[in-house]
Amino acid sequence: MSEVIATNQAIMVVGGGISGLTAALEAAECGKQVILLEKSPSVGGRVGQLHKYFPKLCIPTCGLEIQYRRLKANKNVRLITMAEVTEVTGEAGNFTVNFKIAPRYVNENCTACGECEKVVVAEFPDEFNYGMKSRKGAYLVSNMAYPQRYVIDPRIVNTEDGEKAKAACKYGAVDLDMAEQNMSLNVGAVIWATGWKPYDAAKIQPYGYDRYSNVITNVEFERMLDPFGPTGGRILRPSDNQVPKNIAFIQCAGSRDQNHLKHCSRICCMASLKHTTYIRDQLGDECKSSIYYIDIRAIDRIDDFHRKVKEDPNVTFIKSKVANVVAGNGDNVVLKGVDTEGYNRYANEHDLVVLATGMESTVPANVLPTNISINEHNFIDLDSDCGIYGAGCSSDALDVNRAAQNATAAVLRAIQVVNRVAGQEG
Amino acid sequence: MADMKIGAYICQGCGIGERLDTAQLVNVAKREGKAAVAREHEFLCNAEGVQMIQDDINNDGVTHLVIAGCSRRAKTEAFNFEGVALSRANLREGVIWVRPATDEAAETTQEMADDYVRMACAEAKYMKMPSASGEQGLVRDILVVGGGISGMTAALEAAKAGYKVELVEKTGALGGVSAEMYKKFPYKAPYNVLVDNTTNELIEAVNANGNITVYLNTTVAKTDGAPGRFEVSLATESGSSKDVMVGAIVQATGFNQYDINKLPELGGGKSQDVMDQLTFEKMVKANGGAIKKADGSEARNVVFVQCAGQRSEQEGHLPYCSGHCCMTSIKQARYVKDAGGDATVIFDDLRTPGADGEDVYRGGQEAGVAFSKGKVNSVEAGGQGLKVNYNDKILAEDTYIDADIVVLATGMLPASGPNPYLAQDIETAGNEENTALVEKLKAEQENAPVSVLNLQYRQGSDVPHLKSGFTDSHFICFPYETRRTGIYTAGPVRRPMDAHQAIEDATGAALKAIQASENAALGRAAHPRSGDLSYPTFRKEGCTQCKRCTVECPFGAINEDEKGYPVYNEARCRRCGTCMGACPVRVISFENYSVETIGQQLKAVDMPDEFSEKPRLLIMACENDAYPALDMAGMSRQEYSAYARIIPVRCLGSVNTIWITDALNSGYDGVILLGCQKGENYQCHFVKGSEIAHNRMSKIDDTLEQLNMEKERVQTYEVSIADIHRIPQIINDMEKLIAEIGMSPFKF
Amino acid sequence: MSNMNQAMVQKYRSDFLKEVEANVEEGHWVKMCMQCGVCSGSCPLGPYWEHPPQELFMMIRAGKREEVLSTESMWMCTSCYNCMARCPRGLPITHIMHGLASYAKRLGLSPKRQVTEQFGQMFWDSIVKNGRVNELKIGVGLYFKDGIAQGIKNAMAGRELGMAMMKSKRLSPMEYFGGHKCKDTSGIAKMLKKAEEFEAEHIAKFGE
Amino acid sequence: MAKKEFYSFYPGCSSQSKASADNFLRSSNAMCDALDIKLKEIDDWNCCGASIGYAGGSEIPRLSLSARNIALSQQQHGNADIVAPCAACWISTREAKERVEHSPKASQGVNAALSEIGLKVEANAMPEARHMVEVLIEDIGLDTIANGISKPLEGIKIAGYVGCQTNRPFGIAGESYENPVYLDHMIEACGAKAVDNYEKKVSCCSGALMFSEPEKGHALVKEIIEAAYDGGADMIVTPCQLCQMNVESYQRNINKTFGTKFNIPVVYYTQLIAVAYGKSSQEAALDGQMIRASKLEDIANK
Repeated sequence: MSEVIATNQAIMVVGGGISGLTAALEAAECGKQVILLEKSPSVGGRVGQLHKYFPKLCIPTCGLEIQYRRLKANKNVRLITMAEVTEVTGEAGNFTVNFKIAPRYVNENCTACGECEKVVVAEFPDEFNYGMKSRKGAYLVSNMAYPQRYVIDPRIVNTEDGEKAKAACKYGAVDLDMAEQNMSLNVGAVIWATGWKPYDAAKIQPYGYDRYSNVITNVEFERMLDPFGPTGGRILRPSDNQVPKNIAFIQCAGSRDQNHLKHCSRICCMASLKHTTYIRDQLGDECKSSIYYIDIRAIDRIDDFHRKVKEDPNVTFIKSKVANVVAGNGDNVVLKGVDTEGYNRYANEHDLVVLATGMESTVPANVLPTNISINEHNFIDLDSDCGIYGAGCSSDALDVNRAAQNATAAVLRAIQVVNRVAGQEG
Repeated sequence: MADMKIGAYICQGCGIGERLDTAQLVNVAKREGKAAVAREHEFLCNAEGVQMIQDDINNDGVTHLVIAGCSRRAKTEAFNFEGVALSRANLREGVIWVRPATDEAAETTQEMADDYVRMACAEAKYMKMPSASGEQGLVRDILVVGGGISGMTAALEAAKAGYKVELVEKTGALGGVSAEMYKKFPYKAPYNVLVDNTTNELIEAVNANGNITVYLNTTVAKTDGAPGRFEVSLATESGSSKDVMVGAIVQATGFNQYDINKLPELGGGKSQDVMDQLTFEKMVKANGGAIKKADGSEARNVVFVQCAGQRSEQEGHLPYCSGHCCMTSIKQARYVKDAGGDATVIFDDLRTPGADGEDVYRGGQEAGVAFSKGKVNSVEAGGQGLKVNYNDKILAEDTYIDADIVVLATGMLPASGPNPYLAQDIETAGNEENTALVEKLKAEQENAPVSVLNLQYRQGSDVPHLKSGFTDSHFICFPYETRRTGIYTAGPVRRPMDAHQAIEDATGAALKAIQASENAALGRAAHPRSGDLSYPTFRKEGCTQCKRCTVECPFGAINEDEKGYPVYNEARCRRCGTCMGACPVRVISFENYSVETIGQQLKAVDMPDEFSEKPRLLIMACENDAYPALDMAGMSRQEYSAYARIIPVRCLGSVNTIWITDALNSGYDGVILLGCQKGENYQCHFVKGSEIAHNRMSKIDDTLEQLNMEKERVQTYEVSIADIHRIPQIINDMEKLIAEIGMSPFKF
Repeated sequence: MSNMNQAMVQKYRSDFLKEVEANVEEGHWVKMCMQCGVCSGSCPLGPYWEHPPQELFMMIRAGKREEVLSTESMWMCTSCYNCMARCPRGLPITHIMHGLASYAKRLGLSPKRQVTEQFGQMFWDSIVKNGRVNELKIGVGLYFKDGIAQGIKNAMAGRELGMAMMKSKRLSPMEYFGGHKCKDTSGIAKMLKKAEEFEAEHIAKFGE
Repeated sequence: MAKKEFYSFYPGCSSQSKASADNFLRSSNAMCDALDIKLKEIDDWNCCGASIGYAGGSEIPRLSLSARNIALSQQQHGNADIVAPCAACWISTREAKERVEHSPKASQGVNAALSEIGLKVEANAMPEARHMVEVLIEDIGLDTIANGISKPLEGIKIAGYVGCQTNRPFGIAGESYENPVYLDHMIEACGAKAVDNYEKKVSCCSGALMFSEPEKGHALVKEIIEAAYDGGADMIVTPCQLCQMNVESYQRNINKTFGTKFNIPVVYYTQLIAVAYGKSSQEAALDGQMIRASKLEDIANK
């Protein structure tokens, strides 16, 4: 980590999730100068919010720890957090990237000692936990936050809390006078890796995410498994914090659906299969799972994971796109539909429903040059010569492994551009 | 080291000053740690504190730093000094944050801090600044083995970045399977159309590129050396041979077709009109789009049977899904529709994932391809046409469909070299008396494919397999993690995939190859200790040629010379230290990580006597998972025993049993090793470290018996970085256990 | 399945889909179904469908012509448009169901004495005759569709309602004589005759 | 959008004097008078074929019916929006319009038929086909309506029953198919209380199948009414003539079959607005209810 000088031989990586981190590090470890922009206060992205990866069921933070070590050790990467790109202009070999940096209200002096958090009273919905729990107005994003620096929520800046936080910091790290900055850097190539967001489940009206508290999304379910998460690592249904006994997973919630996302999000089948193993591990035979699916897409080698889950007597597979979800007894809900393998009509009551919501690309409109082709699914199409390359879920709906692979490929394309520039500049 | 000068800096910030007697820590550093300079500072990581340290380096010639404050994982930007060795004592996450701020606890907490300062000084004393070995090669050319779409892409993408490429193809032409395609799906939206096969343009681009040298009818006869200096002998069919030097290698040997004769129940081998996808593709291409039966007559009805001999545990079948077959069948079914025929795809799950997949599926439907969820029971190839008997899962009935041609969507078989660990696995299976497995592996050995790379490695001729013969990375987040440094596999040899993915994969592999040769040239380690300049050396006079290091190296980095002495190839080495841990005579070490740097730390700990009721627990923690988990335990204020003394290690594989016996001899009451998950789903980033450590520790029991100590005093655990609550528990349980079984008798 | 049916399946396996695409309103959408079943699960009278929409689509692809055209299922459609609103592939299922029913009736394959079909026919006849529907006539007609005796029963049963409606001025006995109708009834009849001719011309011959 | 000078009115068969929705017609007139909405009826309009016409009429004949109405409207009222108060009329007209625009066969066939009576329709040259509710929400605005009421319907709790065809396949812009809220807002705008999350808000009343499959129809309506009672409703309000008819008029039969004691008034939104704007119960056609909406009458008679 150091102050990389931006030149048109440098590479700009936008997005500090698994794809952006991978791209930045792979490029830097080839000796290239890299500027890594991250919109939020910490890098790590969505994977940092996951409990385990399929199919190995290993811990995402394990890989992040390595990435962070590489990042700390590498002088070729300059990380700028809380930075959002507003416009990219220019052409391959010579781009100008304009971005704004939101104030963190905490400077480099921060030691992450946590004194400010202790004194601040105000609480806000915790973004890291999809709002399932609250956090203080002065907070560290997570135990794995990198940079390991606190953030002061803008909403407390001009309040008593803000002053308290400032007073509590012995190291002069709290700086309430920070303001939004606009910056502009010149780079040779851009790797766009802003990733994905979960499709807004409330838009899938038949499933009543906005009407029934026990209808949640797969990313929310994932948070429940974190010992520091909203339920202290326990699988509990929101309405009454009781342990569920009969969980439903609705696949293609917002994917493969022209009323929502037309594309298949690729990961949701495996995610739900993975979730059944969480349930098996934590609740054993006390909880059953049912997966309502159209096609189970456990592609390539991963299929053996699918077969293993199929052998679990607690897991039922129903070939059906659930028609709708209605209120059941108490806080339960009833899933209505037809199992199309032989036409079996069902009205199944479940005490918790997990919507396998899809991946929505976050490639912004009107930020990239007009010659960059963004397809109807809002992914960046590959054009080897254009100098701006989508990586990870900015290029397609990808799982972590494919995202990292794709990001590595994007690096070579970017390096081709900056090496060309270097060649010309000699 | 004559000019060695230790400077110890004790931070008082983050509550350390309030909780600990830092003046005493300064004395400890000076008196016991032999620090030439020792200072306290109320806020060491701020500009002023850092400047203070830098001044001592500049003016007082401090060469070795001891920074006692927060964890080595924190404030790395601030404590980043050029050209000096650095050891950090973790007084924050490791002491005050895991201990209660009570008067009763104050004494033991202070002792904890004292010890960590002693340990850091001891480590610093035995550390040297690593510098790159003089042996690294400087070749940056890339060898690509395989001239299919993956190989050609790897070659061209590397060449476009300015690197020279040697592209080796064993047949007489470039193109591989992708050249056989009649049409393909585009690689960018809109995906639901068929476009012409562009492989020939790729071949032309490869041939036209001045950075690429193409060798046809050529194989790799021998690969020696290491990243940055691979010596490769190329052998042509004609018998001539050529030697090339390359910096790194991309193996893109593709896949082989599954033999449909293994599927007689599906008509495989029963009729020429039952064929696999590639045969169908060639037929359509040959006929310029016309769909013809073997007898030359037009085929009106074509049925595609998905997952033929795939996704099945049945003997002779493939357990995996080949990923591309659904898309391929849809493409081929569209050929049939375009030719005016009828096409039906019988599938179990239609797998067309991602942005392109669903468009392709819809495109097939729009074109009028019929899709039927069903299970094909048999294909009858009697008399006139073919009859496909299947169970229609939607209509829940056994039915059949007549067909002129039946296409079996069979799987991809990786074109890997032989599994280098087969012999070893057979031996272990033999030792475990698992005869069934032995038989299975022996059969595999007999039918082993010919070597692709002919690596002159102590540990075999080719890249290790992961599963089903694929040479994939074992890690989700590191798709290009390889067990043969500088050698990357790409395309279907790595994992079943379609051309679109193969192109992405090959481009990524090319980048990794470039990176490997660039870093080899600088003597830098590859992932996961990227950039590490240290490398293992050994004292030849002490070596007993026992070969443990050469056998146990997870990366096949170490060869043996004719006398059986280890030959290190640092550019292959990943700096895990497994060799160091393996060495029974302790002659292997790294400049900044050695038997001494650890051994002296554990000896530096102040050992209270037997009656003090202050046991000492030595914890050796994997620096990647266990140690961060302990840090986070501190951050979340979990308490654990004040008697614990924690030493981070690069990998449990580097833990030499001497450390354990030394610890026990010097009076430690308990020892805990914290490593990563081992076994089939191993999480150890050095592959076998955790497993090896477990084995070594199982053998240490004898030592314990000799010392007549309880076995429970030494425990080894598989933990993860998420075990933030569990690890403190493990430590506290050990404290309880010691209270039960009593203190060690070996206190001085 | 009997051998005879097997033969039938073979004969029309892909032809029937083509027939539906050519002759059934919005029939060209049938092939786009991915068998998710959301339509079948969304139908208010779902349980009364012998074969729900998604299954009908599969049967069409499987060439089960007689079974599809003679089933009562389509006649269970209340035109609530739930299936259509939810279909992830955007199939206009309601219209396809109407189209299938209409086509089955045209071919004389629809189930005998299907009440909805008879009611719908009366409704249509009323339009053809008057340009507007005559609620009373259709009501009464419906009562008597199964003959006088049954009709009287039905009429008695519906009497209360009838009275209530008259009382609330929402049904006039005078309707039975003349009542609501368009001025240009002859024009409307002509228009509809022409429309039907056009429709008939565009029916491709299949399977006969 | 602002209120148009006038709208080309297509009442539909049920909304004729002495027809099953006579009470709608009258209350609608009262409402339009109160809100100053001018309607010009399409002269000699014909039936839309409704959702049951398919049994006798195939695609082109059915489309021709709506096409004739569109053509007449254009002839008489230029490109003024065609406004239908009946869901079936509305979607038939709108579907016909879209089909003519997108299907060559439809456009060809329909015009062949229309030419018999000297009319024609042209793709992309046809007036908008809108629902009366759209006019209230989009052209007038519920706030405006709320501001103009003189007799807030205080103390009445109403279940807003949207039904099917006013909601699907087109629905009101910006509303959800599963849980549209405009009707609730309309109720609140009139000063009454809407039953929140009325479970059966968009379930089917069985539509035209009430005539041919009465038992099935009764079962569906039973649930709709039950849910209204569960929500504590004094009455049900609906924008749909067929829904109104089916839900109001079969309560006796349902009571017979299921042993229930249903007797809940089912009124039109037009009646709510009319009363809220001070129209008499006569003008609001409350005398047109088979089950009297007494609470509404009390306010009207105040």
